[in-house]
This record gives sequence, structure tokens and C-alpha cells, in this order.
Amino acid sequence: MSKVVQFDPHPAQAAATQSPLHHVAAKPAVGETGVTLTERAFLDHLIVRGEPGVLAGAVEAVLGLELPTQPQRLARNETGSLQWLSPDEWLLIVAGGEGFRLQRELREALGEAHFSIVDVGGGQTLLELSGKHAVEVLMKSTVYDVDPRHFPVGKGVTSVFAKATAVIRRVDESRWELVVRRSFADYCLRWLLDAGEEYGIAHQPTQPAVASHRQTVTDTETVS
Amino acid sequence: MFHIYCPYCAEYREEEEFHPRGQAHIARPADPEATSDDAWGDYLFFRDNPRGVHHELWVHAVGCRKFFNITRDTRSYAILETYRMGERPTVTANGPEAVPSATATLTGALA
Amino acid sequence: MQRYSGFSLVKHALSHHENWQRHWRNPTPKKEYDVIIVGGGGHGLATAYYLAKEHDITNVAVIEKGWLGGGNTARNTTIVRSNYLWDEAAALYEHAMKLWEGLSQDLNYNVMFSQRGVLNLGHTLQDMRDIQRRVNANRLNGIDGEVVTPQQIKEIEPALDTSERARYPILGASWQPRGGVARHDAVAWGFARGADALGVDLLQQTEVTGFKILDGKVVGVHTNRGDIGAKTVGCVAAGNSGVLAGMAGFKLPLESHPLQALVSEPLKPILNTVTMSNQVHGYISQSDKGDLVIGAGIDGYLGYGQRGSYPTIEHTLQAIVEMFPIFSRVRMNRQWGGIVDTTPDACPIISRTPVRGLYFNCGWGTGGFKATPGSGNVFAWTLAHGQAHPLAAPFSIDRFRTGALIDEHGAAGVAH
Amino acid sequence: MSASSQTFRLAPKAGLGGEIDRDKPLRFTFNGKSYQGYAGDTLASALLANGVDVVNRSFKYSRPRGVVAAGAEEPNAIVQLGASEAAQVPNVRATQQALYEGLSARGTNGWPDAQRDMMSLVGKFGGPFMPVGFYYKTFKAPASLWMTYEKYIRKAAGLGRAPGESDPDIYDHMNRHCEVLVVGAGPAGLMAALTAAAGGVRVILCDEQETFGGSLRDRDETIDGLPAPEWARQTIERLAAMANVTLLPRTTANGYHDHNFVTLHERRTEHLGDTAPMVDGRRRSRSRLHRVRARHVVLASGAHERPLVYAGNDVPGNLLAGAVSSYIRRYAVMPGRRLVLSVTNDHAYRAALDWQAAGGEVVAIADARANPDGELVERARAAGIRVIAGSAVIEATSDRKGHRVNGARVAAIDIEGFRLSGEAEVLACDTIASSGGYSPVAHLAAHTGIRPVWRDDILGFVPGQAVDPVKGFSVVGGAAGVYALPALLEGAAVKVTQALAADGIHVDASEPPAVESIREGEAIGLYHVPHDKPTMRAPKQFVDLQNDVTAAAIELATIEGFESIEHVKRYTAMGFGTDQGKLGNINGMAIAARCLGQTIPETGTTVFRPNYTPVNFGAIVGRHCKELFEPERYTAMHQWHVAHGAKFEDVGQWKRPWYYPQRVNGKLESMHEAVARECLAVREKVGVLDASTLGKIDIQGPDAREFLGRIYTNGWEKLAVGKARYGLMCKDDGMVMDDGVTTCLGDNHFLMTTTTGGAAAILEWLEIWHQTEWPELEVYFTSVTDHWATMTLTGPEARNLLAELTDVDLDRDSFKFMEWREGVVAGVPARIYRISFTGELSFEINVQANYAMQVWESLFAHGNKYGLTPYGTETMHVLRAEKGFIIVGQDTDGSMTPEDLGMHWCVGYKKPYSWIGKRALTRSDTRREDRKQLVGLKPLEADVVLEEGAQIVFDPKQAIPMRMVGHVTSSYYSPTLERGFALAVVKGGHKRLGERVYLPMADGKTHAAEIVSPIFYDPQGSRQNV
Ligand SMILES: Cc1cc2nc3c(=O)[nH]c(=O)nc-3n(C[C@H](O)[C@H](O)[C@H](O)COP(=O)(O)OP(=O)(O)OC[C@H]3O[C@@H](n4cnc5c(N)ncnc54)[C@H](O)[C@@H]3O)c2cc1C
Ligand SMILES: NC(=O)c1ccc[n+]([C@@H]2O[C@H](COP(=O)([O-])OP(=O)(O)OC[C@H]3O[C@@H](n4cnc5c(N)ncnc54)[C@H](O)[C@@H]3O)[C@@H](O)[C@H]2O)c1
Ligand SMILES: Cc1cc2nc3c(=O)[nH]c(=O)nc-3n(C[C@H](O)[C@H](O)[C@H](O)COP(=O)(O)O)c2cc1C
Ligand SMILES: [Zn+2]
Repeated sequence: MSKVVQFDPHPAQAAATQSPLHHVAAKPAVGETGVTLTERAFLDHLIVRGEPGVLAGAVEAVLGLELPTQPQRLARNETGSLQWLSPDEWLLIVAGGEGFRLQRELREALGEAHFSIVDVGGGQTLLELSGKHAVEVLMKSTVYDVDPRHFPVGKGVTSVFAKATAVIRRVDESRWELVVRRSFADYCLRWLLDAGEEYGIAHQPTQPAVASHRQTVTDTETVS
Repeated sequence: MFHIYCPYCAEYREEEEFHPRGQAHIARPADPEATSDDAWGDYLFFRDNPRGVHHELWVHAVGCRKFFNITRDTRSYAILETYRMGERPTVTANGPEAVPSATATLTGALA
Repeated sequence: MQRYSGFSLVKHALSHHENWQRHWRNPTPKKEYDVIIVGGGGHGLATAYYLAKEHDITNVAVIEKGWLGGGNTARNTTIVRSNYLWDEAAALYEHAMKLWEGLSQDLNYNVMFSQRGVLNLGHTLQDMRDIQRRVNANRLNGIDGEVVTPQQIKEIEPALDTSERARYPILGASWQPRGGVARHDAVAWGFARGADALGVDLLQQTEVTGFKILDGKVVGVHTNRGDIGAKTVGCVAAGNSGVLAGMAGFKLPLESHPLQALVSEPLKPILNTVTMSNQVHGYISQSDKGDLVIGAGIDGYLGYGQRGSYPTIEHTLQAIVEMFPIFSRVRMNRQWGGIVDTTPDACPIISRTPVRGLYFNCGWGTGGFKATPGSGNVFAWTLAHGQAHPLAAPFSIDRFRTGALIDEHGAAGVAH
Repeated sequence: MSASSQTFRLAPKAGLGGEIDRDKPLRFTFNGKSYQGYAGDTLASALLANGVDVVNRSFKYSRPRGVVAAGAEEPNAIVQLGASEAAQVPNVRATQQALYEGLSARGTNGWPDAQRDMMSLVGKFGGPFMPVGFYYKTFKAPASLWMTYEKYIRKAAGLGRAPGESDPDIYDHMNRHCEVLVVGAGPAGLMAALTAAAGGVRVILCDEQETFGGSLRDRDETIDGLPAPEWARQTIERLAAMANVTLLPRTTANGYHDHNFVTLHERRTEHLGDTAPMVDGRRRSRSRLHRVRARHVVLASGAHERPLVYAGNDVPGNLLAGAVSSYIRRYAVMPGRRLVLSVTNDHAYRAALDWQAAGGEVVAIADARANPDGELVERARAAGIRVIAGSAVIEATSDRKGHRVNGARVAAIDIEGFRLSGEAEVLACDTIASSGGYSPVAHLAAHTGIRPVWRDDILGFVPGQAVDPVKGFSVVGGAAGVYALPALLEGAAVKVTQALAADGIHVDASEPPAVESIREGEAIGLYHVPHDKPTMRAPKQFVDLQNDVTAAAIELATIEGFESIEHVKRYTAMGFGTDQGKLGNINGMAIAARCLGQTIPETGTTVFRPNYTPVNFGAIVGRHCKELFEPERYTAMHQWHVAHGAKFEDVGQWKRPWYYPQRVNGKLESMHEAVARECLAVREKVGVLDASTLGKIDIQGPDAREFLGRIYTNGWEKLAVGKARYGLMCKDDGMVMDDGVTTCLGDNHFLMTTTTGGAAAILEWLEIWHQTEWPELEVYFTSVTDHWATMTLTGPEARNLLAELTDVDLDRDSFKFMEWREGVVAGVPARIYRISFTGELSFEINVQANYAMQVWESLFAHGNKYGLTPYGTETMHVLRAEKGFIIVGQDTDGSMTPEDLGMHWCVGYKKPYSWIGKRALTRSDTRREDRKQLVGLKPLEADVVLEEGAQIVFDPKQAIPMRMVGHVTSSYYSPTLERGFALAVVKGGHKRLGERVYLPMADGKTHAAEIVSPIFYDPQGSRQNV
């Protein structure tokens, strides 16, 4: 496997970073807080594409995760999360700065097989929604059936979100995650704050406040 | 508004996640250069337009982004089946009301 | 034909309106007609009318599977304008416009053609380029129209939000003062009454189920009420044209899609004109009864159900409230759908076919109401002469083979 | 006004007025006059309690009208609501509007008001000259006057008026999914919901009324030993306690769409005030639209009572029999003192019994049946009520102004013969209640194409067979024509049990509750009561009260040849109103049938469509309005552009900086000035553009190169790693659809750029070809548009500036034009592309978007000394046009081939695979020599900037219509060339260089221009290659 270049987007030294929502100030709920919205910025997001048979072994070896081959499944461990997006497409989210190393290890493990891994971390961000009215806010926003009876923990889907799209995932009993595109993030946030107003919605600033810089400085950016 | 079973996501999803992309099973002529102007025009513009059973191509645009096929009744809007790319339909038009895909074409007729 | 006038109303009031004549007869089909028109919508009825009136061909039947004018003619939002981009289309629609302007008098039937003007809004720089291009072309084609500024728009239609607040602020518009709306049902009825008076048989509840073809020439039609002979057959069946072509053994480059529209509850006069927007995607006018008549785009799938999907209605109303925020508390009374026959270039097909004597006039898609008199007029000429009327000639099916498409998607960006 | 004004309010008594709270008096105004009612009242019940007879004027004849019904079917009591301008709501049904403190309403018609209407004169004296369809017959001559006539016709049109100000309220949507949706919470609906809930599945139960219970609220039978309203209350409590049940009162199912998608409109605050009150400082929506996808829909919407059609049936004081019971039982309101009831069935006898029990006088019951003998008939007789068998009210008489009924003419009738069979007797009364039977509420079912089916046994249309075999649908109770309580309760339970069983869900159908059953006699069909005069000569007999459609109008329509019921509808406007003919349609159809000599099913119904009852636009729009109408997409540098005063251009959903006007000598630059400054900065120094919005697609796989070769018009087999190339894409009809630069990152790895507007469509374009046509090609596409921020640094100083910030060797020989490098810029890893859209030395810097601002600001920190200037899309357009670079969508319009654009250099005719678009280029029309081709235009007068969209002619002297040969696609003033210049398409233009063309403009001027090469600046491309 030589014919694809990999690129580490993170600076060697800490650099000023801006999440897509850097310009939106924190806002407490009016009255009792029924929903809390937190941006989890600066994570590394990778799109992994390939046949499950091709990917499963390498994924298991490098990430310690079983490749979720059932539709709408979300697998997680301390390294990160891996979500089924389509029969040959997964979303891998790991700590900021980890993506490059993991991609390289995956590429090495996969060798000459046909697959693709693309860093999309600058292009999307993750919003966390929690609180007792989180489901209602989602019901106002997406056509997908988010009723906990239909949407157990460990599920993740891509669906319509207001007039944008989002990856919607349920990470535990009380927390939901939305992965939205950078350019739509401001719109999605404004939508959520508006939808949540009646329940008392609090918006917390970007977490973490600064991005981690490059974890391992490699000698060459191009894996060949 | 349709409720569509995506054969890749293996569940029913709302129509808003999908786009219709016209008639299914339209193959691009294998050798375009050997295809007449008329036949090329047919390939570009002439589609089945049945009042009845229709095989159509849809994409799960806001979802798995896969293209797949739907057999649907264009009168009742009932979806009779959905199937993956490369598969053939199991429900086809044979009821008296269904209009067969026209066989005769206009080729040369207007010359 | 009984003449209608203010005087006749007074006269009939004295006899308690018991002596009005029928608008049209309910004849039994003859064995054979010189010309059969398949489809009793506005276009088919106009064709029959002009055949009889201008070509003295009166042994004509219009065969309609349901009730006269019950197809798209009953369902359309009645916008009439002629500001099309390309010469061929502009000439055809302007021909229709001229006929509209004398239609009520010609038919002795008030079709309530109201020249209240049509605004096509521009919200982006490219919109404005397209508008300028179209208006310039219209002007050199002798069609009225001008490019107007947001201030002028505000004067024409004060209810419209022309402010900078909008997501896509209005940068300008094209304005065709001669455009407007008409009472769609009256158009069908007026042509029907006129055709009937000239001897045309209007056969309702009669469905064409096939064509009788001998040696490549059409000799009649099969119907649910028996076979009827014909020397010439003209199909004007809008959304069902593809189905009819299938019966004759060929295909047309048509797709039949649902196109929806809706009306509000009736309101006191609030709109002066017709306002259309491609970018925000909706259009609106107010009928003489007071309801706001609203529409937008087609549903993307094929559909003969005369209904479409709800999100289309939602998007349409979002657009309307974005343009007219004061309508937020106005209520939607009814929605419905038609079956529009769209072509790849958003222009109609008026054409001979592989079957001799069989002609089609279809593909008017989302915008053929405005063409009704013109379409009938040139199609009647075409049927009478056995060759395309000069204005119809560019609209032959040939173009989809040669590539000479007349792309009016720009003009028809929002269905109308 | 004191409570004593409520002269028609009954004294407190058990079983009466269960829904009002006499401890909560409310004040309201109607037509400017102040009244009092109680919490729990509807506006209609409060008006009746106050003895207000005339609530509106009719549409065409301006006749006085009063309340007829108690629910959604009300056609008359249509009011304009709202105390302030912004809170105006047109056309509110008073029967469905809860009373609140300070409510302010007026009748929608009538001047100065409905009581003292002047328009009624027109109705009275003009009426005879305004038969159905009169306007088609007149106002045609002279043609020039029609627009004037129309103005007056319009003045008379409409009911209420639109507000003059924007809505202060908000609305929202809730997407819901459930296994069982039950529409209607009468006995059938409650039973259905109880049964479904026992299955543990998700159940939604909605009802349009203020209170659940439906007809049980007006009944005195006992169910399981409880009075019906009490049983309903307890059942609702049981349901409310279940976690799997969602109860939505005040919620109307308005549209039943395909595959069991149902829209429910929940009025959340309309009963509280003109505008939605805040709760704890938070806004809440005035109403909410629930978008429900149900596995199974249970229609339990009951039946509407049909009024009888007789002369004068529109005068205030004519009511539905059931409405009389509702007003008495729910609101303790007597709609009059002396009642004559005209019926065709047993059920309606309740009205007389209730009336009498409440202390009113029942003058008589005219029963159209020869031998009425049911249990309720006997009860009425036993109560001393006079029952006149075989008769009906044939005419209501009224006071002089027509403001109130003062008598009923009752006569024996021969229904078959449609004539009177005896002398009419006049009974003094102030109220006539009628019941001609019941029409199952089949409306919703019809929305998805389920045709109603006539049933002779129940004399009504019920929903027919469902058309969707996948989703479940059942009809229970009155909606299915099942009226007797025991049968209806059992039927509902059984149907729901069966429906769930089909899904493998088993419920133990609990015993339906015990109900006393009342023996009812057979009803008779009567849709139009004969009069002593023929219909056309009789006093008006109204069918559709709102649109003033009379029986005579329907008869006249049929006389005039309108034989289809759909024609009758459209000629008479029957059913067009805000009530959509809930009251009148079936009678009208039956009248048409009789006139045509047909049976009712032969004549058939018109089509019911959404909405069941009108819904305000705002509720349908929800939160997709104002700031949330449509997303605004921002780049990573957006806030910087805002802070630096950029004006923005909308490109698709993106906000792109258009130009950056500066304050010069205290004055903000015009666009022209700003663009000239920005252009010169780029040509002479260095500028920077935020180009992040360009679509970017990462392409990986061994067949990536092959794929590009098939999709693009030009060749890709030789593009080496490290190089970039411009590519053109066509549709298979040969017309250009997109363009952009694609870079070879690795042998199996490319980065494609697309136009900003085309990004999503092109990704789908690649996918559709891959997935449907060439699945064997090993390649994957992933959008990285948002991931990369892109800054185009361009101008002679670009290299010098960038060199200060990067470790990449920028030397012209080591980093050539159309190459890319990887390195660090301002401390941030970057990919730099040496491509140019301005014709100047350019470097496109791409970094991960989170780091973009660090780089952007560093550029400015170092750029000052080089004169770094931010520029926007307008300047970009000028600069690229000077170079003859096209913009797809501006210089093309879907009808241009690569050849038309003069881009044969970008067409690989020899490529082995017949790429998309190639074949079409050899069709006869695409080979024509006189196709419109892209050229440059040089206005003869240098300071003229041609209008974009200006049409081109060869001969300026010709008469209109002129032969147009092309148009201007792009046109600007070039500060560099110091003149106007344009790109245009001209017929056969490529062979006409040097020729003169003309542009006749709207202001009467005709510009002349010379056809030139589209490349106006630096044709050798030496500036970008330095
Ligand atoms: C919602 C909507 C909005 C629109 N808005 C506008 C607008 O604002 N302005 C505008 O210009 N245009 C508009 N249009 C388009 C316009 O309605 C049509 O182009 C036009 O009415 C077509 O007229 P027609 O007579 O050809 O077709 P139709 O009125 O549809 O008539 C065709 C007739 O053929 C009959 N028929 C079909 N098959 C058979 C058969 N086998 N045997 C016998 N009879 C048959 C049908 O029953 C029908 O009555 C709109 C259309 C819709 C649906
Ligand atoms: N014996 C007779 O001749 C006769 C005739 C008519 C009615 N009835 C009586 O009528 C009752 C029928 O019971 P049922 O439960 O079928 O009907 P119901 O009238 O008791 O309840 C129907 C409910 O559905 C609501 N509804 C209707 N359309 C709706 C919509 N689109 N959205 C939301 N809510 C909507 C109505 O407001 C009503 O509350 C029985 O009590 C029966 O005895 C008897
Ligand atoms: C211009 C126009 C105005 C209309 N106005 C009304 C109206 O005020 N009230 C109404 O109920 N329907 C109105 N309709 C819709 C018709 O009732 C009907 O829905 C339409 O003709 C389609 O027929 P269908 O619903 O019977 O299929 C209007 C239709 C058109 C085309
Ligand atoms: Zn899918």
C-alpha cells in the first residue's frame, strides 16, 4: 500500500485553534435546566471505507474494536468509537491527535487491500445533548424515530436534522451525540437552542478548550 | 409521504432521507460510438412512465448513501419491494392495468 | 348558442332561471369522426374549438375519460405569462397571450382573465443575470416586461417582505404586466361550450383504451363505450400521454409527476399580483374568491395518484411565509395534486408520431395552462393541415434525438 | 356586562354544563360589544348564552347567519379573532375556539358589522340576477372594463383578513412514531386506545376538541354503571397513567398521507389568549404539528349530523339537532326557548328530550318517517311531545330582518314523489333543529385515495378498502357507520386486537364495558325537503351555508349540463369553503343525484383532501422560518469576514465574502470602488480569497484514475503524483455540468474540487456512476469540503509573502505551476497548490479547518508590507473573466458543450473509454457550426459595461421581433484594462472574431461591441508561471 498519501493535520507545536462554534458564547438555561448542549470539539474523525471482510481484522488489531457490521451499530472502547454508516463505510472518532497514528497503523495492517481512510476531523464536530428533555429536542429536529424504545444505547444513524444532516448516536442512557458538518454547525446550534428553549437549555462552551497537537511527530508525512 | 425500507440499512426510513433518481435498470449502451443518434436519444431521454408497477432507482441520500431499487405502484404509491443494486425485481407488471414498457420506439419513424 | 350578457341575466331572472340552456350536449358517440381529440382538458377542448371555428372541421369528438376539464386544468394555479427565454417558446406562449386577451369575448364566456401582472423575483446575483437575460430577450421578441428594483417591487406588492432581513433578500425581479391569472374551470367550460355550439361532440366518461391502427395509420380508438372510428386522432392527455403512447406502441420522453398546489381560506383582498420565486421556491396569487393560491415544485417520483408528499407542501409554505411573514396566521384550507407530464427540456411536444394520422400535444408539464388557447390553436392547425404549425414545428419529438433541446428550465424553475 | 346578560344560560343542575366553570367568568368582546361567558365555553356557546343570534353575514347574498353546529363542521360562525393587529386570525370557527379572558372577535363579513350589514341590500335586490355562475355570463363587455369590474368583485370576496403585521408567536414540529394512532376520542376511540395500550405498544390518541370523550359528553346512557361522561373521564385517566400512551387533546388529525403518515395539529395556547403566554420566561409554541408515522391508524372520527335542506334554513335559530344537545349538556346553554325538531331518525330525538329536560318548550317533532317507533320516540311521546309523523319542516319563517326564526311551516311530505302531501301548518317557535341522518367522517381516509363507499343500511358513505397493503388501517365506531354503543365498543376492541395480532402482538381483549342498549327504529333518507313551490321558485333552501349554495343552484347547474358532481361542485362552489362541505356536501350530492335521475352512489362524492380543518401556515412551517428558514453555511474564516466588514454573496447555502468595502475619507466604498481596489491589489501586489467553499472530494482506490478518465472530458492517465489538472465534466447529453482542478496525491489517490454550488450533486454523480454502472471499479469517494479551509494567495507578491511563513521551497523551478506540495504554513501543516484562477502567481493554501484562522491571521500579520488585500467573489469574477476562465452556471446554462466554450483542448477524443458526454457531441445538433459559442466582447466605448444578460444582434436596425444571436454572460469593468469587457455567447462566434455586434437595451440605447478572444489579459499565461 503505497499509493495513498496520509496527512497529519495537527501542528507540531500547539497552535491556535477554533472549533466551528468558537464564536458562540456559553449560555445558561432560563429557569431549570432540562437539556444541556456541549460541543466536544477537536476530536479526530476518520471515514473508513472498505468491505467488512477486508477491514475487520485490521480494525480489531489496531483499535481493539470489533467492526460493527450490523447496520446502525456503534462500537466503543477507550480508544474511541466506530460507527456503521453504510455497508462499506464507518465513522471512527478518536481523541484529537490520535487519528494520524491510528490511520497509519490501519493502513499498515491493511496492506495492499482496497480500502480508503479519510481524515474529516476539520470538517465536522460533535455535539453532546443530555438532560431529561434531550429526546424531545431531538424529536423536534429529526424525522428518525429517537424514542428510546426504538433507539437503544449503542445505536447510531445518519438522518435529516432540521434542514441539515447529522449523525445521531446514543452513547448511554442519558447522553446523545450529534455529529454535524462544520459549515452547518452554527445553524444546528441555533436550531437546538431554539428547540430547547421551552425545556430550559444550557449551552456549554467547547470542550476541550484547546486542541491537542500532534501526538507523535513522524519523520515523513507520506506513508510509502 | 413514503416510508421506505432501505435494503442496506435494513429498516424503514422516512422519505425525506431519500431522493428518487428515475427509472431503474437503465444501462448505458456498452459501445456508445456504435450506438445510433436515435438510440442515444432513447437512452438519454426516453423513460418508462407506467401507470402501475414501476421499477425505480432511489438513493438513501441522507443515510447510507447507497443507491437501490424500488418496485412501486405509481397509482396507489404502494411500495411492493425494495432491492439492492444488481438484483432483479421479483414483482413485475402483469396485471391488466399495468402498461408494458413500450417496445416499439420512434426510431427513424419521423424521417 | 344562447348568448350570455348582463341583459340575458335580467331576462332569465324573470323566469326564475328555469330556461337556461345546457353549456353543452351529452351526445351519443357517432360511428366515426373526422378528428378525435383524446383528452377533454383545456388544451383538448381548445383544439376542438379552433378546429371547428378556424378550419371548418366540425365532425369532431373530444373523448374524455372523466369530466371535462378535470385533469390538470382543474388543478392548476392559473398563472398566465409569456416571458419565456428562448425564441421558440416565447413565440408560442405569446401567441397564447394574444388569444387570452380577447378570449372572453371570443367565447362569449367570461374566463376572468385578470392581467394583474407577474413578478419573478431574483435573490442571487445569478438570478438577476438570468432575469436580465430573459427580459432582454422578451423585449426584443416584442413581449412586455421589465426588470424592477426592490423599491418598485414593494410598490407593486406591499405585502411582500423586501427587506434585508430575508435569508435571500430580494435583489430585483422581472415584471410582466400583461401576465396574470384566469378562472381555470371557466376556460374549459368556455371552450367546451364554444366547441359544442359549433357541432363538436363532447363525450365524457369515455376512456380511450387503445388505438385502432391499420398499416401504420390510425383509424380509430377503442373506448370503454365501444370503438369509434377516426381519420385523425390528436392526443392531448397531459399526465396520461405516456400511457396513451404506450397503447399506440411507442414511447415519449415524458415522466408523469405529481405537482401539488394549495389554497388558503378566503381572505379579503391582500395581494395585487402574482409573485413567483425560484430561489425561495414558491409562488402565490389571490383568486377572485379571495383564497391565496400557492404552489411550488414537483415531487421527484412518478405518480398518477393526484397527490404528492407532505414535505413538498411544507417547503412551499416555508417559502411563502419567508416571503410574506404576515401570512403566518393565515390558514391553509386544501391541498391537492395533478399529474404533470414533464419533458427533459421543460418544453412541450407538439408532434407527429410513428403512427400516421396520430398526433400528440403534451409535455406541457408544470406550465401549460397559460398556453391553453395557443396550444389548441396551433394544434388545430397542425391536425387540419397534417403538418406542424410554424410555431409548433420546433417542438417535435425529433429534438430529443438531434439534441436541439429548448431548455426552459430557467423559465420554469418553479412550477407554475 | 354581568352574568345576567347570559339570558340563555341554564341554572346549575346536575348533568348540565359539565364543561364550564361558573366560578371563572371571562369577559370578551364581539363586534365591539362586551359580553361575559365562563371558562370552558367555546366562543359559540358564549355567544348563544348571551343571546347573540347574528354572528356573521353570508358570502354572496350577505344574509344574517347564526351558529348551526357545535364542532368542526360549523360553516357560519366564522370570525376574525385578535385584539391587536399582529394577533389577527382570520376565519376562526367560533364553535372550536375556547373562550379566554379578553377575547376579541368580529364577524368576518358585513359592513359596518354583521348585525347592520349594508351589503345585504345587494344580496336582497341583486340576488335574483346573481344565479350560480352569473359572472361567467357577464362583465365581458366592453373588454377594457373587465379589470374594473374585477376590482369590485374582489372587494366582495373573502371572509376574514390577513394580519398586517408579522406573527409574534412561534410554532414547532414534533416527529412521532407509534404502533397505533387513534384519531378521535369518542367511545370508539377510547376503546381502541385502551385495547391497543394493553398490547404494550406505543399508542397516540388525539381529538380535535377541547375535551376528550366525543359524543359521550352529550349522552346520558350508563357505561359500566357510570354516566357516560364519567366513564369517559375515568377511561381517559387510565390511559393518561400509561407510559406507552400519548394523549393529545385539542389536536386535529388534518392530513392522512401515504404509508400512514399523519399530521396532527395541536393547539397549545389558542385557548389561553391571542398570543402564547411565556412559561418561566421561556417562549412556547402557539401550536405544534406532530408529524406521525404510525404502523397502524385507527380512524374513530365519528359521524357528522346532516341538517335538512328546507326553505329559510339559514336564518339564525336553525341548528343541528345534535348541536342543541351539545350546547345544553356541555355548556348549559339553551339556544332558544321554543323548539321545533325536524328529523329522519331516532337518534336526533335526544335533542327534544334534552330541551324539554332543561326546561324549554318542545313545540313539535316533525318526523319524516310514516311510523316512527323506536325507544326514544316512545320516550318523547311519553313526555307529552307532539310527534308529527310523515312530515318535515318545509320552511323556516323569520322576523323582518331575517335575524331569527319565528316559526316553522310543517307539512306532510311524500319523499318518493318529492312533493308535499298535505297542507302546511305554521308552528310558532324560535328554534328549528334538524337531523337528516349522519355522515361518517370518512374525510381522512379519502386523503390517501381510499374511495368512500355508499351504504344503504346506514344512509351514508363509509371509507372503502385501504390501498396500501403494507400499513395497517381500520375504521371504528361512527366513522364506520357503527352507531349503537355496545356494538361500537366491541367492534373497536375487536378490530384493534386483530390489527395487533397481525403484527404478532397478542392482547387479551378485555370484556367491552356493559352498556344499556337502546332500540332504534330505522332511519329514512331525506336530503332535500320539498316545498310548495318548485325548487327554482321557492325561497332559498341552503345546501352549503358558507358559500350560499342553494338547492336551486344545484338544480340549475344540472339544467345547464353540469352532470358530474365535480362540475356541480365547481360551478356552484359547493364545499369550497372553510368547512369543506362537512355539513352540506352529502345533501348537495343527493340533490344533484335526484336532478339527474341517478342514485347517490352513481353520482358519488367529491374528493376530500387535507386539511380536515384549516391549519395556519405558521404551524405547518414550524421553526423553519426567519433566522432558521434555511441554513447559512460558514467557512472557518467567516467571523473574520464579518469583523472586516465584508458584504456577502449567497452561493447555494454558503455565505461568501462578496467584497470588502473600506472606509475611505470617512466614506464607505461603493462596490465598484472596492472591487477596483481589490483587483489592482491582486494584479499589482497580493490578495487573498477565502476559497473554502469549493467542493472537495477525496478519491482513493486503484481505479481512481480510470474513474476520473470516464467522468471528465479530458485525460488523466498521465497525470503524475504531485501534479494537478483542470477538468471539465459533462452530462451524458454532452453539456458541461461542472469543472474544477483535480490533484494527484498518490497513484491511487486524488483530490477533486468542484464548484461551490455543485459539490453535493457531483459527489452523488460520482456515486451513481460507481454504484450503478461501474461497481467493478475499485474506488471510494469521501467529501472533505468542510475539512479543509482554503486560502488563495494570489498576486506578484504571493511568493514573497508565503515564503515568510512556510518551509516549502517555493522556487519556480522546484514548485512549478500546476503542482502541489506539502509543508507547514504559519506552524500549521498544509497542502499548497500552485493553481491560478486569477492569472497571477497563486498559491492555494489548504489546512485543516480548525487551524485556518491561525494561518489566515499570520498571512495578514506578515502581509501588510506586501499590501495584502482580502478580496471577495466579485473581484474573483473580474479577474477570472479577464483571463477568459468560465464560471459554470454563469457562462454556461446547461446548453453548452466543451466545444462551444472553445475548450477543445480539454476534450480527450482519443481516450479509450467513451467518457460521459462524448457520444452526444457527435449528434447533428451538437455538431452544428452556428451553435452559440463563447467569445469575448469589447464594447466600442471603453467606459461601457454591458449588462449581463444583454441580448446580441447582428443587425441593430431590424424591427422587433429581432433575431437574437447570443447574450452577454459575464461583464465587468476592468481596472487593469481600464475599460469594460465581457464574455458572451454568440452564434458561430469562434469564426467571427473581429466582427461587430449590437446590444439594443431597454433604455433605447444600442451598444456596439467587437467580438474578440475571451482572454483579455496576459494571453500567454506568463504571469501565473513566474
Ligand atoms: C398543481 C398544478 C399547478 C399548475 N400551475 C400552472 C400555472 O400556474 N400556470 C400554467 O400555465 N400551468 C400550470 N400547470 C400546468 C397546467 O395545468 C397544464 O399544463 C394544463 O392544464 C394542461 O392542460 P391539458 O388540457 O393538456 O391537460 P388536462 O387538463 O390534464 O387534460 C387532459 C385530459 O385528458 C384526459 N385523459 C387522459 N387519458 C385519457 C384517456 N385514455 N381517454 C380519455 N381521456 C383521457 C384526462 O382525464 C384529462 O381530463 C399546473 C399544473 C398543476 C398540476
Ligand atoms: N344512532 C345513531 O343514529 C347515531 C348517529 C350518530 C352518532 N351516534 C353516536 O355517535 C357516537 C359515535 O362514536 P364515535 O366514537 O365513533 O364518535 P364520536 O363522535 O363520539 O367521537 C369522534 C371524535 O373524533 C373527533 N374527531 C373527528 N375528526 C377528527 C380529526 N380529524 N382529528 C381529531 N379528532 C377528530 C371528534 O371531535 C370526536 O370527539 C356513538 O356514541 C353513537 O351512539 C349515533
Ligand atoms: C385556482 C384554484 C383555486 C381553488 N380554490 C379552492 C377553494 O377556494 N376552496 C377549495 O376547497 N378548493 C379550491 N380549489 C381546489 C379544488 O377544490 C380541488 O382540490 C382541485 O380542483 C383538484 O381537484 P380534486 O381535489 O377534486 O382532485 C382550487 C383549485 C384551483 C385550481
Ligand atoms: Zn440506507
